[in-house]
Amino acid sequence: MTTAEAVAIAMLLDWYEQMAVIRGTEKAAHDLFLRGLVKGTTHLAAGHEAVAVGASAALRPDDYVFATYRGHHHAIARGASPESCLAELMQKSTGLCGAKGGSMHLTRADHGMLGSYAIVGAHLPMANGAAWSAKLRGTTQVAVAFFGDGATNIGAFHEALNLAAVWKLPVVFVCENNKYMEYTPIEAVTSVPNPAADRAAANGMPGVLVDGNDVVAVQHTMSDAVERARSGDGPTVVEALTYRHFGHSRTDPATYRPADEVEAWLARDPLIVARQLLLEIGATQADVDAADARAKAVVDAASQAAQAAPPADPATAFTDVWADGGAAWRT
Amino acid sequence: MTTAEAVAIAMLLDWYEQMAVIRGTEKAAHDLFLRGLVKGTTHLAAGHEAVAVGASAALRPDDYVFATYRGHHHAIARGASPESCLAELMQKSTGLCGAKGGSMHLTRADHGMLGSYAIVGAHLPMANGAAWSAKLRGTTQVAVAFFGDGATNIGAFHEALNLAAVWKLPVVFVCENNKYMEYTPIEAVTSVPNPAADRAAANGMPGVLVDGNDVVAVQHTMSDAVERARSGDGPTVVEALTYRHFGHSRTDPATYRPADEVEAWLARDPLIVARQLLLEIGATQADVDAADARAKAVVDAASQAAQAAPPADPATAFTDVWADGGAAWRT
Amino acid sequence: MADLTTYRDAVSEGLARELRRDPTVVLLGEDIGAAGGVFKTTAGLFEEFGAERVWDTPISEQAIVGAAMGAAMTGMRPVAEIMFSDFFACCWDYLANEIPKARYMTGGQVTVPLVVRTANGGGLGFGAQHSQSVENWALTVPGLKIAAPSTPADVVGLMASAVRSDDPVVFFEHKGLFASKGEAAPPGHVVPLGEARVAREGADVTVVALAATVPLALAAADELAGEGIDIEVVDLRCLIPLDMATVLRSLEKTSRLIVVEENPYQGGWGATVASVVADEGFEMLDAPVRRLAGENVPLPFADALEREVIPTVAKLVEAVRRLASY
Amino acid sequence: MADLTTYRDAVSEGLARELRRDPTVVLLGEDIGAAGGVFKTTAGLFEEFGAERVWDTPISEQAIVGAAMGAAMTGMRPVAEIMFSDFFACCWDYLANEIPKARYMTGGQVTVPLVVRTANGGGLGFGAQHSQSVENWALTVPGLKIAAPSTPADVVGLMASAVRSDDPVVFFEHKGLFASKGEAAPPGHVVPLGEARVAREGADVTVVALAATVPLALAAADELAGEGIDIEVVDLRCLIPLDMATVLRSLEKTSRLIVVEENPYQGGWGATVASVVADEGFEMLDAPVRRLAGENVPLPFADALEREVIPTVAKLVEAVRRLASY
Ligand SMILES: Cc1ncc(C[n+]2csc(CCOP(=O)(O)OP(=O)(O)O)c2C)c(N)n1
Ligand SMILES: Cc1ncc(C[n+]2csc(CCOP(=O)(O)OP(=O)(O)O)c2C)c(N)n1
Ligand SMILES: [Mg+2]
Ligand SMILES: [Mg+2]
Repeated sequence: MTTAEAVAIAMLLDWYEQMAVIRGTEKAAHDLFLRGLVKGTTHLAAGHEAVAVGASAALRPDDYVFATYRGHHHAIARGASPESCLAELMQKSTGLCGAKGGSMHLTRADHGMLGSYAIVGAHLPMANGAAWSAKLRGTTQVAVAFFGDGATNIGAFHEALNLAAVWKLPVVFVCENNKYMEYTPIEAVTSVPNPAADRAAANGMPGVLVDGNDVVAVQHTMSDAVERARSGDGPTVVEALTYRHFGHSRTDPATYRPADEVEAWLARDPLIVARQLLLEIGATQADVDAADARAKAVVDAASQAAQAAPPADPATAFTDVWADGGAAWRT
Repeated sequence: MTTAEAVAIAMLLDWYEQMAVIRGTEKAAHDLFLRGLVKGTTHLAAGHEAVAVGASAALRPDDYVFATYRGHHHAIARGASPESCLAELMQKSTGLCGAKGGSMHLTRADHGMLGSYAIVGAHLPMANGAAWSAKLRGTTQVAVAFFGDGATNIGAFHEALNLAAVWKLPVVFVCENNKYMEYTPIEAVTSVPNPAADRAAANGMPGVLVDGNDVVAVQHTMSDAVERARSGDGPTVVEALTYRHFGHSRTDPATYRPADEVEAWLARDPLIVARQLLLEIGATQADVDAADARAKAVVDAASQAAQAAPPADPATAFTDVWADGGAAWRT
Repeated sequence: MADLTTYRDAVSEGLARELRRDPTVVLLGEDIGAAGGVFKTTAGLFEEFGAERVWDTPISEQAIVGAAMGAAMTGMRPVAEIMFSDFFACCWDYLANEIPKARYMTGGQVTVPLVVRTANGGGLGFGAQHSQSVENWALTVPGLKIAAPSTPADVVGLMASAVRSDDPVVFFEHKGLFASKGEAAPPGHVVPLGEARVAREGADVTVVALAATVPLALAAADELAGEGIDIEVVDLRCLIPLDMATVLRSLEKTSRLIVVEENPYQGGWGATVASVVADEGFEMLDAPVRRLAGENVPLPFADALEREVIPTVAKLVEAVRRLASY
Repeated sequence: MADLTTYRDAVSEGLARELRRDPTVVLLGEDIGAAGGVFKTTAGLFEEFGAERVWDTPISEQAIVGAAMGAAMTGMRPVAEIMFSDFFACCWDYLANEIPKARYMTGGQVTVPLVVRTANGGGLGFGAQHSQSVENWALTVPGLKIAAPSTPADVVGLMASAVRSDDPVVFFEHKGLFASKGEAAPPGHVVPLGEARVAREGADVTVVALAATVPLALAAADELAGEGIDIEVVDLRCLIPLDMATVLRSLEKTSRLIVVEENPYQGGWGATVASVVADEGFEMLDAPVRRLAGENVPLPFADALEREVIPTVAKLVEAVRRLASY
């Protein structure tokens, strides 16, 4: 084995393990929900792992990421611990956002993961703003916005793409096309076959399709787009084709999806795809098993710790409105 | 002269006269403003006449039209009298909207001219709604939305195009590209060269460019688009290239436009273009002069009558909030 | 005793009745068709009325409400669903600047008979962007009628009035009430817009409530009755038209008034009610006008935190106690 | 006597001072660059600070405010202009759901130090969609600070506080005041957010005003003084933080209070002020709490009609007269 081959294996193993941690965390969240320990709404990203991990691998630590209510994978890929995520879902004081955000608003600002937003499309203009700021401050940071296929039909999407192109901002717009909005197939409500990529040209930028279940493909495509952004050549739309393993949100059994479609996509589970590739390039089954085991250990410990953590303190309902930490609105 | 030739001349003379009436009305509005008789804001459409008249010629009386704050030409082309328009601007009780709308909101609902809207882009979804309604009611009516180049960068534009395509609505989106938003060249803030036409493909519909100063070209292009809509083949984007003769609004001297650009466009004044064509196809100078004279008479009479009309009655400030005619909000 | 039904089913029942009655009624919104809506409030309608009456849309709130407006101007009676009321912010231009002004600014030429329905309110752990009570947003805009039913029968009765109204109506369905039960609406049930209901008679304190705060006030009433405090609960049902006559009549009896509202205190609808009371009801008042409202903070995710910032029975009981003993 | 300047020039002066002081301050908006803004409130800034500090945008209100938000989260202090406050409706999601909630819902991880400036208010014949006073929209949303200056010096002083604030601030510039004159702000002038100003002392009636209703109240005061009615005018300056202490202190002196506000009565900010007064100030009141507000109708175009529906000096004089003699 050459050094290059060894490095490739190590790198892919690392990505694989990150994906396994995300998958494990999503499964844990689902289990905790079934046990009544997770309330409110959750939108699991199981199936989308390769997008988060592949994209993250193409970014620098100081780059910016903006995600949606389906954002657990992005938070974890950018360094939020599974424990803090699960604690957030379980309304614990150790939650990533102090249990004030919940599943839909995971944020790890000190790692440039600037938030998960629950109004479809709203964060694309924000990503522009972060990219604009980088440009103004003379850094070479890049901003990435992740969003769903459904978000491509909302006005903010169009406004964001146009401004990004006009100002040549270092931003990448990444659509996770999982073929459905909540319960409606995206093709039923969209005027073009590729909801994101087919809109790129209308805003003077390249639009690229990528296999969103292949972490290596995502990393390659994202590297190109990020490089383009970083070197001042402007924004790119990347449309990653993927599929969610669970329903839209915790209450959705997803019966609207044809069984054979589900089956075909489950066969192309990003973890399976990566595992196959690992074995092809020379990793051993033992390597993979060890990664799985490490991931399982992380997730199990995270779940235990999150369960054991104290609940959020009701008094914190009155902190963090203003920069002074408080909530005073009058004299 | 063949009958066909005679008909062509008569038709173009009619269009020419309509354009002359609009131009005369805009000039009258400008004069009345300079004399302090028109208050508030006005956005003159002088220069854009061929778009309104050519489009109107391609429509049936029962079709629907939605326009912007720069909408005098569309109101008049759809049958609003110059007198009622000038009276509206002068806050007279005989105003088209009882002096409650003003220049920006000219409306002639009984002629299918369903309003002028002053929030950029807002009326495109409304035009969809009228087209959808026609479809639901089983009529063959078509809806047309007129808007500026600047409106193509707002979210509602994108949402409207997508929905129109998905629902295959009988609607035509007509951009009057006059190269400027208020004072900023549209090219400075737009990611594609043709702000409207270049966005059509992103929403699965044809986008067509047309010389917006040539009333015949507009009528032809619009006839195609309207026919397409009427026969159930869905929406079209038409981008008409034109130029405004005045500033953006009454207070704008438009000094930001290069002199040679203004000169070139004034030489292609839609009235000049139509006049040349008329003479080419066999109309006489006397025909044209007679049309000019008739238009002048209409506008002069309109201006006199509007000036002589009584002012709006302050009591009407409290009518027309609700369908019962009143404004009661509580018991 | 009449049949019981859920508030959730009452929504689809109310819509179904109007769809059956009037062929110009059409529905549009995200996932409202075969999926029956994310809250199942349009369940069964696609099956009964088909794709020509129940239209699935893209995620395009402006296109949805804008299309409803254009259709309403041209002979239809569209009922648009905005999935969560928070998303009014994505089509606010239509609700604030277009729909309520069209008739007025055209000098009466245009009529916009539409309904915009939406799931409003908190208490379910949906977090800051899916839990707001935004009926006060609608109140800031003259030209919209505003309904917010608290019972299944009122859902049906107010829906009938809303759909038949030639004025635009914003219709708030409270998320926290979907699972609640009440008497089913009798056939042909119509509740006029702008008529408050005295949900419980009482002599000591008037409690003015709306939507989810009505059952909350009734629960407080039971608890307070045990202490000998007898409250009258006024269910406003609508914010516009606002039935101040019923409120002032109640005040005449009780001389004490508190408003209980879920939207934030700052800019809440209760302030408008309180300000009318402090003006026209001044002479009747034996005590300050009070308001129990949402706190002036975003809505937190965790239940324990959310309870801190929205009205609860315990908070209302305590507030009424203090007011009664003033 | 100090130099006089216009309210309009004070806006650009206030922005220029902050642009000079802090390199992280940047402006963005439609036609604000070489054109100097449609109200000329950014005149000269493009010339002084260049295209790297003053950014022209497309007509994309969501992209504008969204970009300001993203930039504010990452080290800049953007000041976004929304040309007319009515257009807040086109980016309301950012003002209602995103900006004011970002800090809270991330548990304090994110700070959004931005200003959204806008031309607010009526009286100029701009019609239903360009004349609204929408400071009450902003008041419905916890998490926004709200400034609305009435004098040139306050424009500069409040702008300084707004730009330096680590909280998001919505800054309402009243269209009707742009041409008005007042003393120029001294160098380094800073007016803290949330401190009301007693614009005129008086003993008989407290008049609570904001922005354009402040000069209106002062004009009424002159007229009323001739009749022996001595009013105290409180200029709130900000709605959030709301300086109720100053209002209640004034009420203590006068025992009578009227709010004069341009936004509509229904859901107007005066209702929140009045409701606090009717609660905490109850014992001080010798008369009903009154409000003179915009009528609950859209804004009509014709001057004669518009005067009917917005507050005027004559209406305030009449209202105070009745209140003083209650
Ligand atoms: C503006 C807005 N409209 C509607 C919703 C409700 N909603 C939440 S998720 C969702 C579907 C989004 O689909 P997509 O963008 O494809 O993302 P996915 O959930 O498939 O990841 C909808 C309609 C919302 N959150 N925001
Ligand atoms: C949403 C919105 N943003 C801004 C404005 C202010 N405004 C009025 S007209 C105009 C320029 C519009 O340009 P364009 O669409 O090209 O139309 P034109 O005036 O050239 O006919 C702007 C920015 C507005 N009315 N609505
Ligand atoms: Mg999707
Ligand atoms: Mg233009």
